[in-house]
Amino acid sequence: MSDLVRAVEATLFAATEPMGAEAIAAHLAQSDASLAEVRGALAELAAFYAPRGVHLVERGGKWHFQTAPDLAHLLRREHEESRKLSRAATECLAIIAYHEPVSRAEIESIRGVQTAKGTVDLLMEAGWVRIAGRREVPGRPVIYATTPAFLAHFGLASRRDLPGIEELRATGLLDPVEEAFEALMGGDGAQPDGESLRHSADGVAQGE
Amino acid sequence: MSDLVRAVEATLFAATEPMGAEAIAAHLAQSDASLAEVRGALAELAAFYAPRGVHLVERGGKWHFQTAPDLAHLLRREHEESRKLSRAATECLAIIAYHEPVSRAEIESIRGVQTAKGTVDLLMEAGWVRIAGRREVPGRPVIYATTPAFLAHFGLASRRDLPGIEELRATGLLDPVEEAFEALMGGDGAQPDGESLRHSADGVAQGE
Amino acid sequence: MSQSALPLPVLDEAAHLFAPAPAENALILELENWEGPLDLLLDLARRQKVDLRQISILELVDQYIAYIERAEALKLEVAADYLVMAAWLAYLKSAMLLPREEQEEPSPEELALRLQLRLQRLAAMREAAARLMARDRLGRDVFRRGAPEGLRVDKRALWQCETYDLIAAYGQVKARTAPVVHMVADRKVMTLESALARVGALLGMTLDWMELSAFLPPMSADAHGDWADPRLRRSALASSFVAALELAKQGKAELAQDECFGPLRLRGAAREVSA
Repeated sequence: MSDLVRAVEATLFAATEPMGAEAIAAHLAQSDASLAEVRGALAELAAFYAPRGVHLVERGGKWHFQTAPDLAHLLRREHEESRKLSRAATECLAIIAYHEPVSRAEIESIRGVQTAKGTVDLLMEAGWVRIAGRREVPGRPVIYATTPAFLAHFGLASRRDLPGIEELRATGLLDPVEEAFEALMGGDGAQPDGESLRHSADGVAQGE
Repeated sequence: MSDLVRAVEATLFAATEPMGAEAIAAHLAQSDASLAEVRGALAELAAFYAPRGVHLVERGGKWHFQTAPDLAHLLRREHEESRKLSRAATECLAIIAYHEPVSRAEIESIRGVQTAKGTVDLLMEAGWVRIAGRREVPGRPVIYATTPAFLAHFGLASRRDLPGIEELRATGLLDPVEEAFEALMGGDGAQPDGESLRHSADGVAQGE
Repeated sequence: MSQSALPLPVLDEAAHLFAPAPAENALILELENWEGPLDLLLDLARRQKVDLRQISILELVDQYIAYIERAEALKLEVAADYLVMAAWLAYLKSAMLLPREEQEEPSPEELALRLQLRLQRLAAMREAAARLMARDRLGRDVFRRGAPEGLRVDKRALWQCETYDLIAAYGQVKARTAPVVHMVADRKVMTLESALARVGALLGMTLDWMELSAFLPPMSADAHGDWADPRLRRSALASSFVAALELAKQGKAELAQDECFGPLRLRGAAREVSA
């Protein structure tokens, strides 16, 4: 195996945080490896480890080693099970992940119930959700999006890997109610308001 | 590769501390592996990882992964940045250079100011000062001297190249600050404030 | 129970999602199990065991209203938003049962469609959440390395110091700590005693008014040439002035000054006494 592959392997083994190819290349500056070579080494290692007890995985552009999922039953009892999320929190997280970026009002309109501020705070504290700015509509509500740590925790290479997201998008289930309603009614109804219009536009943009 | 080898690999990878073969076997009790089989798996893994960037090593009967020793330099990258030596450190270094070997008490008595231990440490870290033994007086204080790196950095063939006291006096560098000021101002000025005093003293020194 | 203070559900979400529909008479009358009316409606809709796109809104409305009524009959507290929803659903049902031509805008079909779309979206997100939670999660199912060595970037200072700075610093140290006595001894002054002697002697030589400056030693005539030193001249001026004051106090001299900051003149007092 090449020196570069060994170096990338050692670097990622030693790293306490997932690293992107750029960070690895910068760290291995001495070895004069190009970004393309580092990417090649990562692909080689990922393929090599695929059948082993430890996998090299990419999550949101960053790489880390982790144990193989099929060995979960052997390893799980060693580690205390992560605290169970409330249903409100899991739904809230799913809505943010599938619709990001979304405001709290949008989350509430989907859930049909007020969402306690603490629920979003809890997701932010877990490092899965971040404030992604403000929506430029009256009131300038804060909008939320997921983080790379969210992708890493749930084993997603990117948001495209969210379970069923393509199907949900194709069936229009990620579109706001008003928009879906307009589509169903042949578009002769009232104009959707700016909020839902922009929301849906964001949804489309994120899907690219 | 066998399920047992994969399981041992994942167990040791996820472990926060080195594990003995017995502990691994106990941990993998579900897999019904005998101690001998676990030992076999460990040997197989150690041999497998030997040429890689990560090694599986045994230390006192306990096993753990570690990055390959020859790659240690990659994991501990040094980043050098230029920093200007502080006034206190410069004075301290000058005193050591002119009076070596000197103890810290002697440096302080020459400077007329207390000198933090960190200042001398910093000069040693810079590679310009070394411990030259102990003075055979009560308390046996450590004495310091300069290093060849000091001469190299300051472009001196030897310490004799440092300008002598007479030369310093000739260039005005030994003039007390007040006299230097008087000389500059022609001796008929109003009392200067501290700031201009310092300024003029610098002016004299640099005007050399 | 206020609308916003609905307690968060404690029911296991998976159990809630996939629990078999309870038998007809075994209704669970705990509204806390539902996070708001939409949640309850979704649950009731699921019990129709058909695709959400095919649900009978009329049947759903009947189930919901029956549920709320039974809860009230059992004197259970019913949150306001459940009652608002019940009232809205009752209106929707009545509108749907009315002949079409008497409809107002929006039509009950449109209202029903919106409700159906909302339920579909909530159901979709609930299912997505369940699938997300069931993934191999880091720290629960898969694990990162337990004891990584860590990558360290050691910041090493490259200390910079110029040779001139080094030498100048030593000069500063020596200058700063040079004995102060040395400086005082170096400075020539005219003492009050010598000024008294000189001014007294010169006063005796003339009876005219003379300016104080005339009593000072000459600038360069002195053998040592020291009197050219402006500092010594200032010292001489100060001492001579004090000497003049002292002589005036003793009655041996007179002082005069015509204007502020004008030249100070003095003459011997003996003349007046003798005159």
